[in-house]
Amino acid sequence: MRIEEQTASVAGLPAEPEKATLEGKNKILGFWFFLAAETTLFATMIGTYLALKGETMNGPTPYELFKMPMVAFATLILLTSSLTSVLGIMGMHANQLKKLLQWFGITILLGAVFLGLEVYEFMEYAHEGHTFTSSAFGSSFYLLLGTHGGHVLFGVLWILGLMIQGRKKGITVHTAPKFYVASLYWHFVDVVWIFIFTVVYLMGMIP
Amino acid sequence: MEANTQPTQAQTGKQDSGLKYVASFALMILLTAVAFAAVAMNIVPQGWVIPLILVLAAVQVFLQLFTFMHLDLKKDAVTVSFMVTGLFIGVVCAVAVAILV
Amino acid sequence: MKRYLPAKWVVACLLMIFIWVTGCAKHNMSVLDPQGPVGKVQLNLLYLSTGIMTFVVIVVAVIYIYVVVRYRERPGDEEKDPPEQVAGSKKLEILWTSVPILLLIVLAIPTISTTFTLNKKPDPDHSIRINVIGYQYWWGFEYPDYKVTTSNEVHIPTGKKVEFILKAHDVIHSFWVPSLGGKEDLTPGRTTRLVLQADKPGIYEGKCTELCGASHALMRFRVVAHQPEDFEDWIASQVTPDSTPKNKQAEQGRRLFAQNCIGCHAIRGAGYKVLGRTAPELTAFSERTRIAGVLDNNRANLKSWLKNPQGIKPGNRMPAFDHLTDQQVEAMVEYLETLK
Amino acid sequence: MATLIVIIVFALFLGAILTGGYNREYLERMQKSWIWQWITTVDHKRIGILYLLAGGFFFGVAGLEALLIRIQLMFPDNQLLTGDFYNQVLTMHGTTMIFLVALPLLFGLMNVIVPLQIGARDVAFPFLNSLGFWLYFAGGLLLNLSWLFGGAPDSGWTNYATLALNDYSPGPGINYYVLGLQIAGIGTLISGINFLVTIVNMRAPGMSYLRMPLFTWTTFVASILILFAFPPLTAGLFMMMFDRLFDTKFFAISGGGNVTIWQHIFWIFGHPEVYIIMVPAFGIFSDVISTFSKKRLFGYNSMVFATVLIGFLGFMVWVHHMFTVGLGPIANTIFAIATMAIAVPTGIKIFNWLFTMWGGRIRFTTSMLFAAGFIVTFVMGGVTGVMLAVVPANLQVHDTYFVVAHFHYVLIGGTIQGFFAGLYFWWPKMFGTLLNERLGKAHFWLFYLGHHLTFFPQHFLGLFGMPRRIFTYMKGYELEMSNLLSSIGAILMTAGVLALLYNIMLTLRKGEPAGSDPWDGRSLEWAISSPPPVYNFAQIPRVRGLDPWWLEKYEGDGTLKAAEPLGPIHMPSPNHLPFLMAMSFFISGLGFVFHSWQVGFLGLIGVAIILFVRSFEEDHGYHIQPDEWNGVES
Ligand code: HEA
Ligand code: HEA
Ligand code: HEC
Ligand code: CUA
Ligand SMILES: [Cu+2]
Repeated sequence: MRIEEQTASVAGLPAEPEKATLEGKNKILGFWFFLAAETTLFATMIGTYLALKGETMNGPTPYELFKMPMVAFATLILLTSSLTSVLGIMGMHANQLKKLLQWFGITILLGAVFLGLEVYEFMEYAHEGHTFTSSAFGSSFYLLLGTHGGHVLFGVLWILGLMIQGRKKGITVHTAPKFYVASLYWHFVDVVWIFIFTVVYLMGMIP
Repeated sequence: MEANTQPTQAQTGKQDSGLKYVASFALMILLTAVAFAAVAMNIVPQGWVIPLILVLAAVQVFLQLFTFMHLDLKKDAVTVSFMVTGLFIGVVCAVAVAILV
Repeated sequence: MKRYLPAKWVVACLLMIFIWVTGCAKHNMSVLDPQGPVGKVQLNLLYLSTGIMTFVVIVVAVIYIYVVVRYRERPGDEEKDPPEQVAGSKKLEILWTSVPILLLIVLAIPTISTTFTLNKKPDPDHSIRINVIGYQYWWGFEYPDYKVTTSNEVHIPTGKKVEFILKAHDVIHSFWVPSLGGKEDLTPGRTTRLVLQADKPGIYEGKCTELCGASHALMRFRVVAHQPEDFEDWIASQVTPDSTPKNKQAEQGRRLFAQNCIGCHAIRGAGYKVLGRTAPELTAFSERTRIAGVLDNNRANLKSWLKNPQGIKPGNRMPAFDHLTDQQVEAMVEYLETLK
Repeated sequence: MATLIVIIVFALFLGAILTGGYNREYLERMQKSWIWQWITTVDHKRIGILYLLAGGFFFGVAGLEALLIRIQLMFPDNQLLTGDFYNQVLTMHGTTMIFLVALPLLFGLMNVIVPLQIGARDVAFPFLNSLGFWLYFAGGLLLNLSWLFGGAPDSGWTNYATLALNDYSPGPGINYYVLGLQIAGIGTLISGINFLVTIVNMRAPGMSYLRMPLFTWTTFVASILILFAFPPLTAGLFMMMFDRLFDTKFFAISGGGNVTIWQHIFWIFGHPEVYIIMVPAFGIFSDVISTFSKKRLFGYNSMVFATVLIGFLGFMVWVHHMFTVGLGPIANTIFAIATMAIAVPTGIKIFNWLFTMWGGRIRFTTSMLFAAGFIVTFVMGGVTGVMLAVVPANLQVHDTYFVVAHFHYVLIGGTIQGFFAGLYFWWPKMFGTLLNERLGKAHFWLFYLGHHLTFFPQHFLGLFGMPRRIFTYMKGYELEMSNLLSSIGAILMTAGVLALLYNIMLTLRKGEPAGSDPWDGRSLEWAISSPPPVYNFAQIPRVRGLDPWWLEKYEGDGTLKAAEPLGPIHMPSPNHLPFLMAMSFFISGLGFVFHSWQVGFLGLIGVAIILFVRSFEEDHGYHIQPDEWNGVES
């Protein structure tokens, strides 16, 4: 793994350590492609949800169901976590492991709170007779939201694993791409949420 | 694996600035709030609410891509074109599935 | 050196096959022999597109044969310099981009206009409506204007548009009568429409064209087209069917039918209190030309159907009645084959 | 289920006993065995060969299924395979051919050739490359296991709901379909991303986008299609799986579900999929035709442009499979026009090939025969496709043998012949020996004529009113003769495939040595020895133009210019995790097929553990020193 020439460097580390090796560049590009692929995955699920959201089988409709204040709060949390994760990357670029770990730690903490809120929300819905199997609306709702939630969960575990690695190995041209890619992932999950918030929740509020 | 046609670009000196992130974060919160308000309150004409909130969401996506995710139109042309293609195909498919059933 | 002339060989072979297999089908099941306006319009489009496509294939084949013959490597060529490395030609490329576009426009215009005309709803005063319900693996037909139901054989008047309103009971089926016109799917949870018309009286074969299970291949039906007067007669005979047993054996059959079959099947006008709806209606059964769409309607076949429906139509929803004695089965056959 | 576990454990024991008992050296001995080396390989050339082996095996299986179909349909009212069993054979034939044969065979060639063509030492992610293969193989295995345990899927390769739901397909068959394809699909997506990154980032200096050989270009475009088409399939398969296993209501009418959604999702994936398996073959033909015509590809830039356009339009046409669903004339005509539009870029390609041969010096090797045969066959198949896009005509011929004829013309005339052309073309590069030309020509003629005999009459079957997917037809409707001809043709095709198998066996035993450049090739792969060394290029080449190797031979001094000094070459180390991960997926899939959640989750936990382990693993690889080389190439 040859470290390529660099013009600027911070404390012995290239300025953008995640792109310093071909391996790192490959990883980041490949991950972008993966995110592009995920776009059509979520698009399919959103389309399915839009097609099926009217099929409530006499269960509660989106308008009756959704708990907007809570969802708005969850949105705020997730947006904030996007900011904290990018601040972590800033720390990485400055070669400050502690800052990186701190911000990443806050990020997954926020992620966990988001998940907690979501689980609580789903339990409420289930009480009102809106479950994965109650109707086509329920199925498509939980598939979309569940897939997103699953992504958040995976992200939390993944970043946790990376933090352990970061502890052990520090910021190197080998670990930097991993941090970077994880933060890309986190932003992407956020982007998806923006759409879910708009298409599922906000549009669900329009009777 | 040194075969590599894209030698690292000289760093343009464009350093990360926390301020930029915080600003775009604030903007995103604002946009979300506007969307929320558009739906909750009667401030936008009926037929315009959905287009408006979709546009607001789209703006946020681009904010994320180009600030938080550090995309650069020139340096990452390949990446940008893939993301745009993915979004385009995704929108076509989602709209078709939603209306053609 | 052995000569290979792929193109000539292929063309010769294809021509031979073509001559061999063409020839008009006489059984009213061919797209190439339409019996109504819809089928004719569609066939004309097929011909138009075949014409354009034949032109395309011939152009390609001519260039191809020329190139393959003219530019093959001949003995002694190895020593020569390699041929000129041509990069391309703007003019040619414009030519073979624009000509196909023109051809496609010629094809697209009638495609669009025909698609829209075929989708027009017919004038209710000059057409009749028939509900079609697809079941694994049989067809139910209802005439909402006449309160008549039948199955597996649908009767229509000639010279009149018929609007088929298509629904599926269980899985997706597709309604196709090749000699009358194109098909349309029967999708659970949706209602679709298909407008067809027959010009001449006759029997037209129909079939299910969407894979629907084990006996998809056997989900056949028939369209019987009558002169309008004959059609009125047929409707009248359906409104007041003759379902009384003609003799003692048939009377026994009627009773056995009540014990064994009425839960699923219906015979109108026979005095049954319940009428089954999950199996083909059997009113006026003796007038049918086929049993279950696959066997000729005669007593021997009906008997074997009752004994072993699964052997004839694998996976269908009618159980075998092998606990009945031969005599009992015959009684039912007698009854069914006298229903008019 | 239990049977399977017993078999696996038994096989392990047997392995231990046969190799000298289980002791401390057992693992070590295993690691030295060739099986282990192939399982853990991350060399793109070896993985390519694995793809060819697996794809070839499945081609045999699916081909035998095709033969069964043709035998059943040889005569009217035949009673050999009836009802549900026929549907299983038909479904597995289509599914296997599309997912486990066409794409993997092409992947095999891509894997071996694309890195060589762009002057790279390996693909971007050797580990993922191996993972992609093993996932594909695990998925394929799972799918085909259905024949042994519980019955194969029987709802057609399109697997339409509601027929595919529990109410109408109660056995485990469709579960195999859903899970098998899900696993294989993940593998395919991974491989697609891998090719994309390889092509974007690993090109040798000077190899700009517009100097890439066409096979590389088409690999690139096909990978883009994979990238955007497989995720919708993943989503759709999830829905189908949840409906079948967990009683959700996506497609269940009783719960408000909608069956048309499955059709949309399937075809949003399905149409790009047929181009995914067509486009790489276009690339093969481009390389083969220009090589054997001794001419540079005519209109290179427009070829590239046309390929990209085909790929893009491929996403905008899926409704042409659904004209009879009743989506309304507006939707139908829009998609019809988009479909017809694809004829234009495809035509550009056809004429560019013809004009590449024009003025050239055409050598009819077997490879070139397949390429030349392709042109006529594919145009015939393509134009019937355009006929199918004419909505009113489609209503008549949809779901009849006319469609079967159309897609076998393009699939066999295009994809399969493309693969054969590529196989004869690159076999010497892969194995260092030449396939026998006489047998090759026998293979071509039997297969080619057999193909036309099989599928040309099917156009007429469709027009005479024969629906597809039927296990029997009646006497007296003019269908007998064409069906008989069609079945005879299938026998000819079988003979052709057997000629190929014999040829391969013969060549493996004593093939004529090929040398590094047997065809007077044009692209970089012909500049290195056959088979290439593990590291491909001792020095990464510097590319000076289109057709770089031809350029060096005819305008330079016949040697590649190096872009770097000689030095130690870094190689990735072999890894067994991909195989383990695929096996975990396989076990998980099997568990879900049989509603055994414990086994299912156990497998998934295995996957998670392996992911974790991999994340912490640091692969430093190893270096090959300059003095270890067996000579510098040409
Ligand atoms: C390799 C795979 C492959 C390829 C390349 C194609 C190529 C095309 N296909 Fe095909 N198709 C399938 C595989 C493929 N198809 C399969 C598997 C199915 C069935 C799935 C199932 O139901 O199971 C199917 C079904 C199918 C249907 C649905 C039929 C139905 O079920 O009712 C349609 C309808 O429009 C269609 C159209 C086309 C068109 C327009 C092209 C075009 O891309 C063809 C373009 C090529 C040419 C036109 C020839 C060259 C051009 C010229 C020489 C220029 C001049 C030409 C003109 C002016 C016309 N295909
Ligand atoms: C790449 C794709 C591909 C290929 C190559 C083929 C190849 C063949 N296909 Fe296939 N076919 C499909 C894809 C393909 N098919 C699809 C997608 C369907 C639709 C399924 C559906 O409706 O759901 C279909 C459906 C289909 C039908 C319609 C069935 C029906 O609707 O009822 C028929 C009927 O004739 C048929 C025939 C054949 C024949 C005779 C071949 C021949 O070309 C096969 C030639 C090959 C061989 C004969 C192999 C020889 C084997 C050996 C020599 C043994 C070696 C053994 C080992 C190595 C183990 N196919
Ligand atoms: C469980 C329900 C069931 C019962 C009970 C049943 N049938 Fe059927 N029957 C069916 C179904 C379903 C079909 C349609 C089969 C098909 O074509 O797929 C059918 C078809 C038939 C047909 C052919 C109909 C046609 O339109 O051509 C006849 C005749 C028939 N049944 C007679 C009988 C008689 C007589 C009995 C009693 C002894 C009987 N059935 C009992 C379900 C039943
Ligand atoms: Cu009903 Cu096929
Ligand atoms: Cu298609």
